[in-house]
Amino acid sequence: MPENPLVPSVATIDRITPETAASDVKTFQVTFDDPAVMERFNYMSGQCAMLSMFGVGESMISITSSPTRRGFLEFSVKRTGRVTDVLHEAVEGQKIGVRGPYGNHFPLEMLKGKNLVFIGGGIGLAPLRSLINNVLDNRKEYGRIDVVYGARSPGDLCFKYEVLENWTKYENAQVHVTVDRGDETWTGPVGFVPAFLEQVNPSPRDAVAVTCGPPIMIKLVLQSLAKLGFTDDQIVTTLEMKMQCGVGKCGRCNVGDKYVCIDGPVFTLSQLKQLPPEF
Amino acid sequence: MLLTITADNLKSLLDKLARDSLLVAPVLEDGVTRLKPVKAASEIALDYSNTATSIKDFLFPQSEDLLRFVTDGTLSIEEIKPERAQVAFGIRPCDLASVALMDKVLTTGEYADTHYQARRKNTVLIGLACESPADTCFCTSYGYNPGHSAGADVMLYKDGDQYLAEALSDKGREVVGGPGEGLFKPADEAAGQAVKKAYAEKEVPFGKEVDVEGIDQLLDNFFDDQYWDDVSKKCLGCGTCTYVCPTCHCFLLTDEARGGEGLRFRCWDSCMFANYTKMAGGHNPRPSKKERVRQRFMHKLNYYPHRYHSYLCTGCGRCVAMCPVGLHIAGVIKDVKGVKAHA
Amino acid sequence: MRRVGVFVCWCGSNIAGTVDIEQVKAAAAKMPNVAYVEDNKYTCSEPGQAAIQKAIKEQKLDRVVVAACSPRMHENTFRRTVGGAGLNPYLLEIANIREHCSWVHPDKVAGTRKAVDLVRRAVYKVAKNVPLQRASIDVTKRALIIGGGIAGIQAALDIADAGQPVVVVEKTPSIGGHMAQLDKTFPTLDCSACILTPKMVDAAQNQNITLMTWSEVEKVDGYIGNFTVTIRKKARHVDTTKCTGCGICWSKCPAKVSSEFDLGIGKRKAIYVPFPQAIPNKPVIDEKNCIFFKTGKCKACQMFCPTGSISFDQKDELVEEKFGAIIVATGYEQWDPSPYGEYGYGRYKDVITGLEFERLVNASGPTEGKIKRPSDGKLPKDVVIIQCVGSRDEAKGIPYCSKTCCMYSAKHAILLEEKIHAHSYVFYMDVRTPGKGYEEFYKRATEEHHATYIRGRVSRVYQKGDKLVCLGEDTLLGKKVEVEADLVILASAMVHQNGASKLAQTLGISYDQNEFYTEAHAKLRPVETNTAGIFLAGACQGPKDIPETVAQAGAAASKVISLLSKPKLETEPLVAQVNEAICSGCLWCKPICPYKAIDGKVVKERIAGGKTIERPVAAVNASLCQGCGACTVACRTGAMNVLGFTNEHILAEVDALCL
Amino acid sequence: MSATFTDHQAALRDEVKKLLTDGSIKGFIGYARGRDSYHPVPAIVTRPDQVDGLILDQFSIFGLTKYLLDYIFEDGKMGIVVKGCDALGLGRLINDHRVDRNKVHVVGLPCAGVLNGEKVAKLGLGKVQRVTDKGSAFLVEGDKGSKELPKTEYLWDKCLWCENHNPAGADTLLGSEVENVAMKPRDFSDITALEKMPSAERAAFWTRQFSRCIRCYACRNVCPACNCRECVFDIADPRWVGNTVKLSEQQMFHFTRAFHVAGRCVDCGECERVCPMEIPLMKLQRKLQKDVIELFGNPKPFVPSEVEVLGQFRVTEDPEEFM
Amino acid sequence: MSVNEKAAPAAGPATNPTTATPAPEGWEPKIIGFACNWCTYAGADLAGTSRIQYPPNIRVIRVPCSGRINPQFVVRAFQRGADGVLVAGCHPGDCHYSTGNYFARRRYLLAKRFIEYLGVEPERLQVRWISGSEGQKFADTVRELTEKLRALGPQRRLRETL
Repeated sequence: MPENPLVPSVATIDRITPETAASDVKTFQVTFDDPAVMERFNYMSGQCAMLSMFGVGESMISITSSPTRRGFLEFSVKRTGRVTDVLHEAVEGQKIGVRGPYGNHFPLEMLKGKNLVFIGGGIGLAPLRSLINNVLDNRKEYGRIDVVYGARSPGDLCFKYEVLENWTKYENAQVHVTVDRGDETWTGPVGFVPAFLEQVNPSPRDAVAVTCGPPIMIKLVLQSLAKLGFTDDQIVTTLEMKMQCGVGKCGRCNVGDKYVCIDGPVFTLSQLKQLPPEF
Repeated sequence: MLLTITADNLKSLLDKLARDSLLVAPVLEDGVTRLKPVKAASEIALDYSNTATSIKDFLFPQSEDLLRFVTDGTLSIEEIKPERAQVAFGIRPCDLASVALMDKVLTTGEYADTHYQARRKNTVLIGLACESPADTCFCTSYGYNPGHSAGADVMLYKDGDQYLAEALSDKGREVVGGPGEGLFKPADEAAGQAVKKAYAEKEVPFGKEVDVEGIDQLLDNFFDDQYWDDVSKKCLGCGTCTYVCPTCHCFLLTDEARGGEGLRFRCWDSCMFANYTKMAGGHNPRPSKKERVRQRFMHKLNYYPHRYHSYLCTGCGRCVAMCPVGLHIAGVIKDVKGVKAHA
Repeated sequence: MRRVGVFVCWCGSNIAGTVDIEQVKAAAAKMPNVAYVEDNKYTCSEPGQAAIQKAIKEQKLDRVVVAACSPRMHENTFRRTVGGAGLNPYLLEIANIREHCSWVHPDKVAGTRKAVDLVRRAVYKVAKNVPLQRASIDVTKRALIIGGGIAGIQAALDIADAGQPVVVVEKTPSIGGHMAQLDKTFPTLDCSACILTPKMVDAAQNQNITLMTWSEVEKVDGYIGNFTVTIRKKARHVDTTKCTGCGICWSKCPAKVSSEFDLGIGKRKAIYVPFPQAIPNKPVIDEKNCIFFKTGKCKACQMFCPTGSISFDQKDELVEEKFGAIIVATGYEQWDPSPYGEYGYGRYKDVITGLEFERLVNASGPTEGKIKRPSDGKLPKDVVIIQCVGSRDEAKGIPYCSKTCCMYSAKHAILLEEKIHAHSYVFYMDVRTPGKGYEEFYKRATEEHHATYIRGRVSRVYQKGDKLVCLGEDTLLGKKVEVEADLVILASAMVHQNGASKLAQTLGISYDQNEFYTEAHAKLRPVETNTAGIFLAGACQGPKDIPETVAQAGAAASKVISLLSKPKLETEPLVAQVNEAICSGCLWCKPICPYKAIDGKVVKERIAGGKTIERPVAAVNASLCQGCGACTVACRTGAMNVLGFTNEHILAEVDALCL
Repeated sequence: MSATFTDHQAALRDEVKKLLTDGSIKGFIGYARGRDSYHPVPAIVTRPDQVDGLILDQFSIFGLTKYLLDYIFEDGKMGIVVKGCDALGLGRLINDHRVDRNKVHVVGLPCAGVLNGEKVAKLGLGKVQRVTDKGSAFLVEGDKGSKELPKTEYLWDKCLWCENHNPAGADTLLGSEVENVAMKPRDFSDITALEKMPSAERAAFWTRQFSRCIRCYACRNVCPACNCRECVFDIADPRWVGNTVKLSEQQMFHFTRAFHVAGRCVDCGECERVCPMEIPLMKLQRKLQKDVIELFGNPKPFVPSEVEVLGQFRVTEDPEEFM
Repeated sequence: MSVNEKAAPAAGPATNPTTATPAPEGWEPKIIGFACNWCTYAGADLAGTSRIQYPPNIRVIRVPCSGRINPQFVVRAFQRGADGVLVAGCHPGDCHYSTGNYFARRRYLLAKRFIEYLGVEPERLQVRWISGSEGQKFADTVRELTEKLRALGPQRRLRETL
């Protein structure tokens, strides 16, 4: 394990799964080459890791696998820039650098025993997937589970197997899926996530809502949750900001005096309201 | 224990230090005095208020190698450790104070910056009290003073044609007792204390103009103030303030590859640059000068104090002197107080 | 990661002889993105190409590097190969390890090292290649032929026969060119006029052919399929629609000047047709020599013209025409042998050039075919013919062989003997007769017509009484030779047409150091130029005899026909492209573009805060752009790029070569 | 003796107040007092109540035109005060299609030369009370002393050879035009001296200069010719110049910046003036100017024109050295 | 990495890279050539087909036109360790694109002087018009440049290695 926290360890991409029809989101299953590093890489749902494409740079990506399933890490990555471009061109067996885990995590203690509403949009489901699988792996410890998930089109839905089949098999768990625009194959609901959420109408009683997705969706989901009667303490969400170091040194990802990389990315809405409204 | 050293002996000491290790000292070159490695004491400039850039250049260099990688088919990563020991001479009190502020960020918390740590460990700081503070200096506003020695391993105070010296750490004592052996003489304690006191009480005129008191709290509810809009308009968006600042420590990581080999560097970055927060998809959470200017001053005067309980500024005055458009922290402090006073 | 396949060609021993193929392969295998390496004896051969296609499929290659000969040679070949295997043809790069390496660096160690570098360059570059698509543009179904000699006439007839309209621009008053000046043609000795004039008439009568004589090309804009050509129709002062070519005007014209067509041996009038069979058989007024233009008085021709065709006010006219293709058939000039002071050309009237002799021996020439020597009109008995006058003499700036002189000199010897039983002494350096029936023809000259061939050069010609004494050396016998001749014929070199380089610049085609136009490939593209849509026919490309000229004209015509018969043209996608996101719209690229392919446009964009703004950016017209990339350097920010030669490509290549 | 800038201060304030009040401009770019009398700083005011903060004095050197880029996508006009040299910078921005002249209200400031605040500050005259133009000198009266300062010594270098004392095409002119003559001919002797050095010595000179560079980009940000929407140095792919401050990258940076401005530089000298490390950046630009003048027969390459020197050529007149 | 000395440390002083140090044993100059496709590249091809030998020190990058050759490419080549750079295109008047080389001529008249001004020996950047028929000139140019560079030694002024 490198002494310098900025130095990644070598890992191998074992499997690449295209998630979307356009392949602009892929899930990379990764293991560290050094088993000791793998062993020590203890993470919690909601945490991130810095992926290195050497010669191009690094990108902070949330870990989408659940810590309950050990031995590998999964990252679902949307192709958005230079680093993710080359990551998307990677082939199975290729070596990359990984360092982390970074940041805080979803407050499992706070979720225990509660009814849970997971609200995700597009690739925003990635960190939630870690949490949802984590929760499902300890199904008894939680109440009713509703997953509200939307994407722009049926082709943009990620983790289709889990979303459409696997998660629905669990007891007292429901998955509600919507798309902004349907197509000839789509028979499910059509509409934006916030409005759809209001239709699903989850009860705020004994519930915690966890939401993750594009900023505009989060903004509207927060409004809808408020309408549904969720208080700020019942809402957990994540922030997204440019990062370089991931360890609270490089200075750029702060909102107020909080660094998203070490103090975030997970905040309750009441915590967020303590912070400045912008970065 | 207070010591004295003659100017000639100091030269001998510096010559020795330059010979035995990397000696960094103020050098006057093309009208600019800045810290540079020197080979002999004769290269050193002593007639300066402060150096153009600070000791930061040598503890947290503008770019430094972090690791070497080889990617031909497989991947190997070789961590690079910082270089050899160095002695820095002529560090002014404000810069000595800045080191403590940098330490808080880079060596505390869950993660330590091992490069910085190693450099800190391997650097002897020889401070030099200020004889004549510049008209841009305002260290006293933060409670520092021209004789402030905290952070120095050895502190020197010019006293007539000799120097009063004090070794303040083991590293400092090693210098005094090692290469400095025979060059220092014990000082008269009382006279020495008087010299120190004179430095500590030396007037810093601009410091009197800048009243920092309570600025951190004043800024707690200032995030949305119109002021940021007004003041940021003249910002040129260059990185001068951040790069000459002894406490600004933002950085980015960058790779450079030639063929299957390459290096990853850590380079200074500046919150004044538009690209600083620009994300991969093109979205920029701090899209205009307003957000960026606000960030810089809020960070120094509010966010950092919240986290680390001191201001991220030592009043060195570099930004006051060098900002091409006169948008500097002393002005912002005055302005905010003014705005708040009028509010 | 890419999956690049590297195919190293031996080119028989051409590459493998001086480059260690195994070492190149081993080095290539270690380069980033390289997934597969293979070598082939001849990569361009069918099995070689098949191997590439097989590897693309089996190895799932997404990029290909061929290390072989120059990309100027086989880039297109391999693009097709790669395309045939389902890859985009532009995902290919060539490493030129033959012309740039194995053929010039005999040191195998250094050569191999360089070959590895060149392969690395290609590997780094190809990694940055992206699939490119060809675009299609319209084709103007009309061809322009510059030059109305036999090459131009033949090409025009062939194109017209295929049903495509064609315009022939000829700078002299008549089509026909040099061939019209010739008497007999080797090796068959049929009369030049007898075979040429029917073609001239055909050309004049063909509905698809427009002849623009006394005209010159002034300006050429545009690009393949879409040339816009400005043609200067020089003032003829004769209304060709009214003129019947009756000849009264020139018989009445009082101004006599020496005839260019007869090379000064005969005279013509100021209003004239260059030769009796001229097409169009309508005169022009030579302003320089016309008495009216010189003095303001005369107008005899106008007075006598029965059709009122003559107008002294006519001015040059500039017409703009659109063409899809251009054939350059501007021919050659005969070199003026005056620089050879020792031969006395210009000093002694009876020293003449081969072409002058053609006029002298021609039945329709100034002497009506009687070979009267210029000085006194006597028929010569002994004639010295000197070959290689100018040709193959670097000192005279003509390093090349003019190719036709050996044959026409033999022809002259035969004609002299046949017509007036004169005896010819032919001084030669080598006799070159590669051509069907050529060697036999030369044999006839020596055996049946008793020409005396002397290997050696004439060192001096001087007058002795009414004889011209030719001093020379027979290098075979190693003896001095002295021949007293009545006439000396200099087989002077064929050189480029006057103004060839200027026309080349107008057209944007290249020419060699002898100012002959350069073909796109000496062997494989002999009638194309490097400028798409412009073709070459005849001696403008280099010395040629008639059969060769006619063959090339046909070839050029067939290229034009196939071009014009396409409904649309596919364009090279290697053109400039603007990254609008970073373009400032400063438009400094615009004045740089030689094709006027860049203009400004306005894009709408949402900026932070949600506002929609409009801003100017540069826009490239991809069908005008030829991909030179001069604009890219004017672009400070790098928003302007040339596909296939992007900044990213070139920086990667520099990096690769500097490793 | 011509009026000093300070003489126009009141008129400027009145004008700006009027323009802001009647809504013809939405903001004005001018000067305000800096940390002392010698360092006026840019000021951008948007409300009439801010106008009294605007100043004009004989030290007002800063070329303000680059600020116009902050407003190109906003509605309404910006006002700006420009001297002759600044007007060239504005011309640069307009010719580069970056600024729409119709969206700028130009207040012209005729200028007989600007005092070099850096130099004058060192004289210890204290807070400046008054500056008077004495023809060949400025009389500077401060609270700690007064001195008559010869123009040839105390003006900025560029002012000495300035041939653009009066800003062309202003919407409002402060005062009347001043005599437009250069105090001395444009002087390239420092460039020639550098050219004459042996390669290695010259290399050492530039190495020393560039090794001071901290890559703050102040030179770029102030330069009216460096007006790209996205600067090449900020573009990550392809990265022309690395982020590290290795000497070769510093040199690539300065080569590239200088060459991008070649034939487009308006000779305002702001890059060199704002450089916190005192790198003699104009020695790069003026070398290029000198060569442009000598090679392409363009006597004034610093005056923006329809097509700049590198956007044109002359077939036969351009020197041919590459045969 | 190629034959090279270690670069100056990232922090602090830039050591003077021009301080003459002798060329390493077996050092051979590395020349990057930028050649326009239509003339110089063809000229180099002709040198090949004519078997005109020249030193193997040059590696040619093919570009459409000399007008495409950004002076920044040249500096980049020096930065990456080229000892010499050849920029070559069609003779003036012969440009396949009519005018590209005229722009190139202006750019390189300036750039060549400017690169020299920064302290690079003038011999290291060679700009030449070499036509498609001048295989011999191409070979001669490369030979001449190689010999000059051999005499000058390695280029260290702009070079940087990782």
